[in-house]
Amino acid sequence: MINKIYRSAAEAVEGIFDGATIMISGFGEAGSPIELIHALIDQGAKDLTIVSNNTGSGHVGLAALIENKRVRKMICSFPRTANSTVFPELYRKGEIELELVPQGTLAERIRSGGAGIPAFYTPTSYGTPLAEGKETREFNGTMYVMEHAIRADFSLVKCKSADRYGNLIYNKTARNFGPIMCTAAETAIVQAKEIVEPGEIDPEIVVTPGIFVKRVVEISNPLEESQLVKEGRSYPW
Amino acid sequence: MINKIYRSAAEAVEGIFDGATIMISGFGEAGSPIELIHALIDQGAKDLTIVSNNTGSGHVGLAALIENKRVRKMICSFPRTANSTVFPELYRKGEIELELVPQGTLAERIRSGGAGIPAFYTPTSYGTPLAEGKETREFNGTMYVMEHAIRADFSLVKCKSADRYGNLIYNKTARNFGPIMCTAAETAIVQAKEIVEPGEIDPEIVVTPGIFVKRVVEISNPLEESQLVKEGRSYPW
Amino acid sequence: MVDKSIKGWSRNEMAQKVALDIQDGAYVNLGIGMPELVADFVPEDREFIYHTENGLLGMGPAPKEGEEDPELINAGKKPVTAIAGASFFHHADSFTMIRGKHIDVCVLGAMQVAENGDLANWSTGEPHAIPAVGGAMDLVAGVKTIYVITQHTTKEGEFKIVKECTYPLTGQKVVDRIYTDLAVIDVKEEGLFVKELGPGITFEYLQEKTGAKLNQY
Amino acid sequence: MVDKSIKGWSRNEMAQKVALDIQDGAYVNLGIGMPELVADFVPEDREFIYHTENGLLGMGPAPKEGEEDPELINAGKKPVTAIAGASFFHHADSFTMIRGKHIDVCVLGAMQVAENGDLANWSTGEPHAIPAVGGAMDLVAGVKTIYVITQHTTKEGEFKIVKECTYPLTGQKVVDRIYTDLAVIDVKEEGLFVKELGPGITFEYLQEKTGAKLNQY
Repeated sequence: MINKIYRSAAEAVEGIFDGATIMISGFGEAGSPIELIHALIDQGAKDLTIVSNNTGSGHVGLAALIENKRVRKMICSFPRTANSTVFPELYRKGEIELELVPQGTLAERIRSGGAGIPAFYTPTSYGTPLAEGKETREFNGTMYVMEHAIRADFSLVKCKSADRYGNLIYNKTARNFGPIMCTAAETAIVQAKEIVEPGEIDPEIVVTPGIFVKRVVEISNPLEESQLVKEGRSYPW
Repeated sequence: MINKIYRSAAEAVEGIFDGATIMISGFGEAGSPIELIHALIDQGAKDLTIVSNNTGSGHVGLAALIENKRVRKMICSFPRTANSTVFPELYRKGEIELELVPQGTLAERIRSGGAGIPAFYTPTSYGTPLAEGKETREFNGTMYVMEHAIRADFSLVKCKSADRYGNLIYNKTARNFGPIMCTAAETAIVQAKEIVEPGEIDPEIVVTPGIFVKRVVEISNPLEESQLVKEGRSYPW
Repeated sequence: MVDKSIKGWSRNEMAQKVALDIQDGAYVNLGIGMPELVADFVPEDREFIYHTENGLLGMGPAPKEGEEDPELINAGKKPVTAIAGASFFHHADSFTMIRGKHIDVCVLGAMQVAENGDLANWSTGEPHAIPAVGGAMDLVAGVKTIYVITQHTTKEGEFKIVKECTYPLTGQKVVDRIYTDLAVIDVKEEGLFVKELGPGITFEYLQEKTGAKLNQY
Repeated sequence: MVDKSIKGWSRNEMAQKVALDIQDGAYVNLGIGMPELVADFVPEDREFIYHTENGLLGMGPAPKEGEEDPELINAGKKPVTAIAGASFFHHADSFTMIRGKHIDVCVLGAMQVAENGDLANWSTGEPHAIPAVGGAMDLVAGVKTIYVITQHTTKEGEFKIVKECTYPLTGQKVVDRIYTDLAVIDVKEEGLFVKELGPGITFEYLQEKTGAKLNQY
């Protein structure tokens, strides 16, 4: 019987290795898999390349992973947000690398990684500093930039409901990067607010088909990042 | 008030012009918008380029459009199926053009057309006759073929439910090319089995957001292509 | 310094001008900050559908206090609501809407706009700044019509409408129209054309406050 | 002509051999025709998830008579069912599964297989044939493991396993293993290796029926 359910976040992140590339879902705190990230901090893998839209806030979740010096390089579109101090400090000190990618190009590079498309052309960033050093090409009178797919060894994703096959549905704008990150990783690891029986998620409304997911763990009461930031908490507690 | 609802299939296909490129959803009969196609036959536009996975069967729907000499060129992956005689006969006589595209490449070219991606690389068809004359390129030791986006002037699509904003959901494997074809046309025209009030389709399960759809018409009892073929019917009746 | 005796338009008036220029039924993406004000001035006989690039079409107004959902937010990471007829989708689909030219109008702020429509609004290029681009480059590359809403000059009185941008570009030749406190200016192939002057603003005064040549229709 | 006194495997036995070589939990795409038989021989302690490229993961067996739904079909356009835990999706997402190397095994028929793994299974290249490729080229380019199931020779006794394909290719160097009525043959960098001989089949007999050099492990 296919059963992708893991008993704990700690078990779900087993095998993540030093130097791995990891995609982390979320747009700000919405969709950020905070329990998986904390389990990854406990697990100890370092020298990581993280692909995520932001760099976390306060001293929990992704910001804590960075603060604990596990991250060599960030690939993201918007590394500074409200209450985001950890990344900017390390970046100014030259202690962390940044590859800045326009948000839509980031999404399409991830989607391409999952879809077996090694490269594509986009009008985004043409003529700007973010296109410097990149191939450009004209199609039908418009100039485009060639961009390469991104793939990851692991993805850490948060969703609303999952079943033992790895089928997922999400909650509102917490969906964001989750579905495409599941497709682009060798091993997609997902925390779900609830695990349900196969068939309870109508086949018509599945957002991430189980084929894209390797591990699922139920985290029924996930922490709220903004609440922890407000309380001034730091991970590890 | 935004209202994309049209009163009849005839009104919904108004303005389709001679020489237009039209995408038609469906995989065989599943998802084929037969009432819209028949309305297009009545409407009279000719010299069309049709993008569709197959070429229709019997003498109704897409096969009837072809039989009535409205189609200059087919872009498809599988032009012969059971009960498909119209296209093969015209093709052998040299009276219709064919651009044969692998099914996944067809899907990705349409998806790219809708997503503002002019071209991409795919491993599919490398080293085969379908890659002849196309640019190839190596990425990470594997060879790929460059493929261009396809866009259309119109798409004719069948779905299950729609609202006045053009939000759509589909039925089972009749979904197939519908969602991507809506994105890739200037004017996506959709026949729905039912039109519902905004909000009746849960925002979490919308498959085609209304932004991709221009016209919607309710066809509550669509004809079944296979039934018509069995009965030996021909359109126009 | 800006001459305080010169009136011009208020921020709300600027936003209202933008709203009046958007057609009924338009799909609209509003940038963070002053662009968000546009939603307060939609004429009663028009319906706009708001897109937010983090995965919602049919964004509604801010929720009542106490009804905020941290998983229902806009691109500025502020709580929002969803209208009846909204839809949620993932980021690749969201930028299909943007890059694929499905969105009709995007209203953005600016650091600089050049006379050829070049826009700079994401970075001052200072060596110690943390660069952050978000979806701005995708929006200007993909949305059909780009409206910029901005004060005509910086607080220090420096030109924001210039011959050539000195800040790093967000996109080349992308801006269609500029709404400032002093004027509405069309960006055309042939240059900048003043569509409307603010209350009490003369063409000559406007030209003085502008770092590029202005034309009259 | 095929010597009728030589026994070899039946179609069902061939399909069973394929099924035994697929791991528990595998995502599997079965081509039209003989490959479909594989689903009848899944060992009891294994669960395969079937993908059909027209937009269904978790395809179940054919429905009972009278319960067919023309909008629930497989790639061969035959009525099927969906298991609990299935999902429907559009064509671009379906081929993300294929091209993105998410599907573990594809079982396909063949017109010709070359000793280097080249596969021809979509066209005889005859001038008046209607070419039709469907998803075959995407499957062989994207699926991790490609198994071919085919009679060892054509009805006319012509070689199907050859030094070089004469028919138009479906893909280059894509086949991993060939299951015929006479043998199971691995396609390796160094050439074709006989993994198993059918009942009553000798290596010499097999070589006679094969248009490329066979190797013994």
